Amino acid sequence: MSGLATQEMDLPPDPGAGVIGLNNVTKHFPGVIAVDNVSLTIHAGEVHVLLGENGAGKSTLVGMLAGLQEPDDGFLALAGNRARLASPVASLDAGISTVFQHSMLVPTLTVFENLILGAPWYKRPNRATIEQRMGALQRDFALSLPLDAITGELSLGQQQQIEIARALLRDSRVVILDEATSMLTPQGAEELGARMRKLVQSGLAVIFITHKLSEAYRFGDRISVLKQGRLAGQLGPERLATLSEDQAIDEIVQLMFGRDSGGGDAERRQTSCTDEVLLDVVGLETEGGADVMGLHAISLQVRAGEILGIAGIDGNGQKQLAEALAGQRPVARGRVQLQNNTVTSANVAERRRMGLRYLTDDRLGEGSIGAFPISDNTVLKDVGEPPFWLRGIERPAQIAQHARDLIQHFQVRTPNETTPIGRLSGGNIQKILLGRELLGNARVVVFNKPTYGLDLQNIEASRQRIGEIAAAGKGVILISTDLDELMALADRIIVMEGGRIRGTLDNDGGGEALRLRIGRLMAGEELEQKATA
Amino acid sequence: MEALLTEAFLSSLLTGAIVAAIPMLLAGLGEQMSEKAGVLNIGIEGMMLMGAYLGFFVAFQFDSIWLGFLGGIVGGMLVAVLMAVLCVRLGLNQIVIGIGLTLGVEGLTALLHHFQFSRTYPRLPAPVRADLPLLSDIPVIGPSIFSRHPIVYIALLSVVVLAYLYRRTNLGMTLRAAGESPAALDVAGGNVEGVRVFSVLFTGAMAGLGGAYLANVGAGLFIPFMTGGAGFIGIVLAMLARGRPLWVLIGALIFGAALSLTTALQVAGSNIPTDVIQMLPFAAVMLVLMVFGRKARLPAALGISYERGAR
Amino acid sequence: ADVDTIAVLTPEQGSDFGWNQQGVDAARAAAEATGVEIIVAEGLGYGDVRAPMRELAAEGADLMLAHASGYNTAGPEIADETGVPVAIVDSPEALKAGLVADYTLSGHEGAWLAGRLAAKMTTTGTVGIVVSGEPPSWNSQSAGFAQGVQAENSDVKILYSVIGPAAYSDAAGGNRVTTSVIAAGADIIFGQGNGSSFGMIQAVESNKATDGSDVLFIDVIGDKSSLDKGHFLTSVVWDMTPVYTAMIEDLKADKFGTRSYAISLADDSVKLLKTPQVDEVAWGEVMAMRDQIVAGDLSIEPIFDAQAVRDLVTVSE
Amino acid sequence: MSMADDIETSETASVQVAVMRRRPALRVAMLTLGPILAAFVLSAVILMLVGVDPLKYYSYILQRGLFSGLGLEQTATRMAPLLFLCASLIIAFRAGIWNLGTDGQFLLGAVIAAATAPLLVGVLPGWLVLLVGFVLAALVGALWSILPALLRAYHGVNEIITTLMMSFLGVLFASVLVKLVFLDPATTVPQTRTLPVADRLPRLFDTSISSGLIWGLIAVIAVHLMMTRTAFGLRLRMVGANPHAAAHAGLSVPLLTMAVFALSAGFAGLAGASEILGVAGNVRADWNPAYGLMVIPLVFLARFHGIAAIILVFFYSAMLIGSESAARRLGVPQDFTLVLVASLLICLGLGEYIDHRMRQKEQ
Ligand SMILES: Nc1ncnc2c1ncn2[C@@H]1O[C@H](COP(=O)(O)OP(=O)(O)OP(=O)(O)O)[C@@H](O)[C@H]1O
Ligand SMILES: Nc1ncnc2c1ncn2[C@@H]1O[C@H](COP(=O)(O)OP(=O)(O)OP(=O)(O)O)[C@@H](O)[C@H]1O
Ligand SMILES: [Mg+2]
Ligand SMILES: [Mg+2]
Repeated sequence: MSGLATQEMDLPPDPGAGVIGLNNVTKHFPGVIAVDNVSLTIHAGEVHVLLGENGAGKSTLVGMLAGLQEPDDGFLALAGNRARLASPVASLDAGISTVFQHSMLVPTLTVFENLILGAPWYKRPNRATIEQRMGALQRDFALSLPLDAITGELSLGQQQQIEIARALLRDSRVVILDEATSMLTPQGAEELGARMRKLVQSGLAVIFITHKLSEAYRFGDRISVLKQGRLAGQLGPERLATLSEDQAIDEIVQLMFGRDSGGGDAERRQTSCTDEVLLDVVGLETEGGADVMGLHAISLQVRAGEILGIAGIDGNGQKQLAEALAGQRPVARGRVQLQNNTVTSANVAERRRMGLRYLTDDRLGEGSIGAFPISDNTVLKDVGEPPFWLRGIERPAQIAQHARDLIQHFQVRTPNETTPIGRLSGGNIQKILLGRELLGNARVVVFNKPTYGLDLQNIEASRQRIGEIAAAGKGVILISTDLDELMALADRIIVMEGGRIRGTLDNDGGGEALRLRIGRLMAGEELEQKATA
Repeated sequence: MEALLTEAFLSSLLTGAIVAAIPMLLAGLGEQMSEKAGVLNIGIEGMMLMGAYLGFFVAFQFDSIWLGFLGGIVGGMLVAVLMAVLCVRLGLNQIVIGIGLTLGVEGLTALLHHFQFSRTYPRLPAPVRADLPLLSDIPVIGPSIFSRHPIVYIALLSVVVLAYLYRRTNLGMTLRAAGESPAALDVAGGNVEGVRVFSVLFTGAMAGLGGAYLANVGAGLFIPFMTGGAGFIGIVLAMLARGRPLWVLIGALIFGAALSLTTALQVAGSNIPTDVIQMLPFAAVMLVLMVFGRKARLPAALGISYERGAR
Repeated sequence: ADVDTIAVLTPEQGSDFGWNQQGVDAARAAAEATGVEIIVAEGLGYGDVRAPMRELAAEGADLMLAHASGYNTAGPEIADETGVPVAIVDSPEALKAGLVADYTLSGHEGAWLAGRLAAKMTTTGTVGIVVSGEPPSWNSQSAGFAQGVQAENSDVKILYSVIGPAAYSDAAGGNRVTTSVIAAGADIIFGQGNGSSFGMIQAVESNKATDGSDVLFIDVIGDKSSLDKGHFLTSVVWDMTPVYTAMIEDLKADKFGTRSYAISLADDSVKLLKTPQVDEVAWGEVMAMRDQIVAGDLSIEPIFDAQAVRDLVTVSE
Repeated sequence: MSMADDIETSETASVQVAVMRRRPALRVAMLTLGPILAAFVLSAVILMLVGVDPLKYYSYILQRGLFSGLGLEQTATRMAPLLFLCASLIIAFRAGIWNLGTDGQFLLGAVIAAATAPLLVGVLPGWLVLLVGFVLAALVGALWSILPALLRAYHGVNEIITTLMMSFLGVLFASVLVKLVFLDPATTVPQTRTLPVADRLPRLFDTSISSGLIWGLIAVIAVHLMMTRTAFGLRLRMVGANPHAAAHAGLSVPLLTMAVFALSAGFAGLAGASEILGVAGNVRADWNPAYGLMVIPLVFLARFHGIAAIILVFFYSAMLIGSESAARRLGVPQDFTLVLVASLLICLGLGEYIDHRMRQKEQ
């Protein structure tokens, strides 16, 4: 704690200069200007929210502050003095700690080791000091961590706490959190918000990146909006104080997209559900393991034109369910029936041929092959099939044309179809995968977190497409951690917890009451228990 | 075959096992550090060979076997510097560069040997033995294990030192982080390149020492291609040891024993054809791989070069 | 036929104090003795030797000495193809008038004498044979040595060990195996190997026998006594000069390819080397036996088969 | 370990090559010829250190390996097994499998071809004898990779160690087979029966060039087209670049992995057969030309591209032939070619890095 107090003393006398200043910073990448002449000031005692659509340049800004990249033009200033952050070490020395969007912990090390990672190699780790300081953090920020646990075995939320703890242990002046809430439950996000508040109260500056506008409003003191690399506008503390949440969001959306959002929360979709059962799952079970959740007694039905939502905190078997349905995960017991055909033992390719599609949430890991051009990636699941292959021989012109059509139809932002897909932003990769799944004779489509990490505009477009799919008489399973999304799209919502179905609810548009019931189920409460209680 | 289990058989088995195990142990320990830090150091065979050559050259020129060991270490590290520059700094493919360096060193040392020693075949004096007091008097075990060249004890000691280093020090932690998640180490302020370069140089030093042992203690002179795959065996030992120096030692001893068994069985008058016996050690490794192979978890970033900010 | 140039081809450098050196040195000596030019092609490896042979033929060699058993398939083929006579080893059946002659060399008589000497001088009652491989000419010497030891004293144990894969240059392997054999009781080592012999010598120098005495080494083919540090007992030295000289003479007389050539104790093309370590009395007795062999009173049959060698040395009590 | 990432980098590298093509010819020439020149200079320095005139040495090699009729014939003949090995490695590397066991597969293929073909002469028509030899060699080569393949495909055991170990084992086993099983009873030297010169692969025209060259060229080009132009090839590359994506796309990663091993090892077996049925005629115990490891740098320098590999193999063979001759004339051991190849690898690597940096600077 004492460390944090002295930190405050060290702060520059001139608050106008801010802790960090970005002065006309520009960063080019092949073919794009990622950051274009941006000037920003980060003030101590403020949560500074960065907003912007996919590819707007937020991560690039973070990269420059974290010492991963250097600006091509313009310069950074620390406490008003021009400075270079040429490496992560320089950034850390300047008191900037970054919690990246993707975990930057070593999974095989213990929590303690991750906390002291980066210490000089010749120093003996001083356990007592760390323990003492962790005690202080627990008091001040409710951060409590098992020091000797293996990091990889902890939940994502706990892992994020380690990163935050690490930032605090370093006596930082600035803490950067890049899309830190996308992995968290609503409660987790709230806790993080409270922590950020405490941090700024103790005199630090926080930079917070999110795609969720209400979070920006609730947690932020100052909001900067980036658009295609440029600073589109800023809402300072004084201005924010005068706005209600809705007003603020309207204004932000205006800045981000240059148009009106069309009314805050998404409207609930008109249902198109029929009686025809397309997918019938009975008593499905899969083997669990040390780091995978097993499924128990999963039974569900999807009808033509129906969107079946699956809610649950990340890691409660949703992914396993999607994989078991797609044929990617062996089924221990139970039966899967697709339009009267039992497909329990069919493999991925056979199920796909019968019209079962699966959009993975792991875009880079399994959804695409980063080094391959976009064109190959658009036909990855149809290798050998006409019209792209004839008797096993590739027809490059056909594939290229198909890729160009897909790029155009889904408005993928890319130089051309020969670009390796790994170079696109997450959102644009997602569009290509979406396009790929909708190709041909889909009957039932399983979406796993289809809008995760997308910006508002793309989220809206994607949700629209999912609705269209259902309207076209196909069955949809929509797995999402975002309750708003489920409540906007789904006809029924299944809640999973611990690899089981905890309950199935009709989406009656019940608003807060429904949200609350889902929340209870997500926490593991059984429907019946609640009824008897 | 009745003659198995005689004192002669056991002595020759143990003696041979230790003598054969030491170079592989040194190589395996060296390789282990590289692998921990995420560098698959296939060039280790070349480092050993260079160590053997320079180790012998220096020992011969300065008439000092100890200077020779130093020379071996330097020789191994010279090749390691190339490996570090090409694979760690410049991020070139580790397997291909490793093989390339090994081939290059084979050619270079054969060339140098040809012009320097191939007419005269100078040899070093027989190396001294260090008898460990008391221990060396135990029958069978004593002369086999406790009456060897000091390098043998140094190699055994380094197992303990390394085990301590990996478990208890920041360096050990940094090494593991570099092999498991270099990006995480980098953003935490660690020096990925530095620690990887260090590990590669250490591998060079250990491999060079192993090579120098082969030349100076093992043979008393340098012969082209004399390492004959000991470095590759070191790679296998390191991969099977799951990061533990003790397991490298155990592996090296088992491998040494298998090699030595080929001699011991022959000495015992076994009638199995020699060529078949000689397949034993390799068959043993394959067996181990079949049984335990799936458990040989390797560092996640092994063999992958790290470039800041790239994905 | 006119012979003005011969060529000798060896797998390794002709400076190994062994097989290759003997081949090159003898070919030079024979060339000098018969007044012809010589092309030395050394270090050709154990792979495909056809390319250098074709080239030598094109360069005008009138006779090619293919001095490695690995060359005895390529040799006759190239002789057929180019018409240049080729001499090969270890292939007594391959004779072809005017084109192919064989010189299968066996030092088994010399090795037999060495065996007798070793059996006389061992103090532990155990001797060792260490070889880096099992080519026929080495087998015959191993067998000869073993027979000699047994003829002298059937109580002396003979340990036999082959070093291992690609062991010709495995000096460390030579050391390791020899160390093991010494640990198992041998105090005299009969060693055959190219690069690996140096490892054997190192082991002999750095280990004491189980009874505390010095270990002695018996070498073959070459004369390494210039490298000796007091541990050489003897060497079964070969000299191929008479063989090569006879070949050149036969070629000139158009008789090439009608007979095989061999080395023997009689013309000293196989002989034992005397070192300071040799016991004078024993040496005298062994030399007497040599004379008996030369006189034909004693004859030793060569054994070329590896399994037969192992049957000889296997201690079966 | 995911070697896939390595392959991925090489995939991007080949993308870079494509990019390079669009850049000024002069620069490309500089970036290719520069390093090659540097490699030769570096090797020249080493030659000078040991007292050999490098100019004399190089011109001798060129003259012997390339510019003399005899030399060119020998060069062409030497290419055959190397080409088959290139085919083997191109499949493996493009599919993300590090098959470092080609030496063992090569030798066992050679042994089986040498063991069977001479026995079949006279029983079967000549072309069928050769065909049987080649087919058996491919099967045996593939068989020898089955353990590493199973371990990799079903247990994820890294193939680098398993193939290396199987290679060591295979080399020994080949020797055992020659000494104990397929021994030619007519010779004292342990070797297989010899396929008569007349029954070997026919020679081309009036030269001593073995027609194995043609088959080797066909193999490399066929493999190149398979890997780049067919659905099967793309499937294999998918498995190599991202096995999770391949599984997600419905491919059977284990089966395809097995296929890669079988094909790669099969071609290594063919390489052995081409050497025996085309040139050597028999296998001697302890024979091991160790081409396998040697070809790896070449295939890599060729960026897994078939045509580039053929060109490199041609120059490398010329160098081998020339240096065999130079060994005798100039007293430089053949091992020097290893130095030259290693310097090439290092210099081209450095060149690529410099190019990479230069392009980064430009942006
Ligand atoms: N390493 C890079 N190489 C090439 N282009 C890059 C690189 N990093 C970023 N870019 C480009 O810079 C632009 C801005 O990227 P940045 O990651 O900053 O976006 P972002 O605002 O973080 O987007 P998102 O909301 O998707 O996270 C992108 O359009 C991208 O094309
Ligand atoms: N190695 C690279 N080469 C080229 N472009 C890159 C590279 N790395 C990142 N980029 C660019 O950086 C941009 C942002 O990438 P990143 O994956 O960070 O997006 P993101 O911030 O996760 O986006 P989203 O919010 O959509 O998930 C992309 O538009 C991409 O084009
Ligand atoms: Mg981003
Ligand atoms: Mg992002």
